[in-house]
Amino acid sequence: MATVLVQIVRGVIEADRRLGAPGGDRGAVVEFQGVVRGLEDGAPIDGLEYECHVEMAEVQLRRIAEETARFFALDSLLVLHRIGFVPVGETSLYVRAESAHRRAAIQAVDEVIVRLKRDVPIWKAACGT
Amino acid sequence: MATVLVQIVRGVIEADRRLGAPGGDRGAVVEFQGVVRGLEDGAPIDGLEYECHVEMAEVQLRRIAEETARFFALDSLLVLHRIGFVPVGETSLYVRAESAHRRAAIQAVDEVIVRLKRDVPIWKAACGT
Amino acid sequence: MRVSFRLWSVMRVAAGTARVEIEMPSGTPVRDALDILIDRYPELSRHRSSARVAVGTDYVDGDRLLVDGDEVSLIPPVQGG
Amino acid sequence: MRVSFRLWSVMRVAAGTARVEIEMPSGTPVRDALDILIDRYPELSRHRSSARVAVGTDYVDGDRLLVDGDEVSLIPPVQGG
Repeated sequence: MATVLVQIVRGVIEADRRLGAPGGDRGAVVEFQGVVRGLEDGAPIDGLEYECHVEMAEVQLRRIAEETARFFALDSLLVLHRIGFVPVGETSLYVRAESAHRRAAIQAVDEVIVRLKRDVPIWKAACGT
Repeated sequence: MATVLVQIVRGVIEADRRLGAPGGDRGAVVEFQGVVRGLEDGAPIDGLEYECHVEMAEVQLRRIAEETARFFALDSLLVLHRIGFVPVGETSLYVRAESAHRRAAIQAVDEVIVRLKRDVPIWKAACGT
Repeated sequence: MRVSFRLWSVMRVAAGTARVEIEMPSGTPVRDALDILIDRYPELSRHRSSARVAVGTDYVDGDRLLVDGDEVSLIPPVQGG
Repeated sequence: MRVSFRLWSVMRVAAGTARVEIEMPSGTPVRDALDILIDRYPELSRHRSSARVAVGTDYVDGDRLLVDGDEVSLIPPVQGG
């Protein structure tokens, strides 16, 4: 059984690099960070304000993560999404997958993000300069 | 122009999390770690001994990294391969790509690894218990 | 019964409120409940076709019959990541 | 001319040495140089079809003409990652 952890967080995301049972069979660790970019629709911004239906987002995200971890037979999957104000250059989304094999970990990270962007109730608004 | 750094290293890989110009346009950071697994061909091992034609490996790896960074329009690409003895559970390969967009960074990481596994003169031998 | 609507993002901004409570007959289908909401907040109508609906923490379709105390979220296209 | 061969991994183990120096006529093509090497180290022959050849830091094909001082690496299938 994969270790699956999802969390909607306020404040800076500190990537938990210790996730996953030591001595597990992982041969591949893939980490993704989504970072707030300095331009939104071509205009410079200070950051993004993320709005979130937290209870629903956690349920949806957990379902996505559990299904993805099972499908790709991962050792572990961690998904953190920051909400509230996120300044330019800071991480809004952090995903980490551990697996025996590279392709499974890479595809799992991509799949989680695709589904998150489709179904998890989070919205953003640019905060101008 | 992307920041491209490749290195064949001896000793523990400390992921350089500060790579990439601050204030760059990166919106996605993807990191891959290849970790030595506890079983090789079904038998438990202590680790792997990596042999490497270092001069050639650095040239080949640099070419792969530069071509990949250009093709995927990355902001930065870092590739570190550890050689010598790497104990089970430690990282033998670390790849980090920074890009404006997620898919480019993910595909670039995969592409670098595929080409590294095809062309970079590195070999491994299991070290038994 | 009392149905509690939660409005998010552009729909919250359009309506000028994040929560709306409306009395309606027990067993009202979601699609009829939205008609009632939009009668009250016509500025939501242009978002209706792009929004999905959730009851509690799950997406539902328009046939779903509401019961007393249901919390109905209107979910415009999400933008996480 | 003097050609320096470097043997790696299973080929190094098979030959029992990592380096071999052989005198041969200047301009010898890579494929003929390998014939000469394998005459000397017949235990390398079973690896020949799966090995690639590099001169210096670049892969070359069998037509490449060698010059004095070339360093020729025999590269069995690589296993990095």
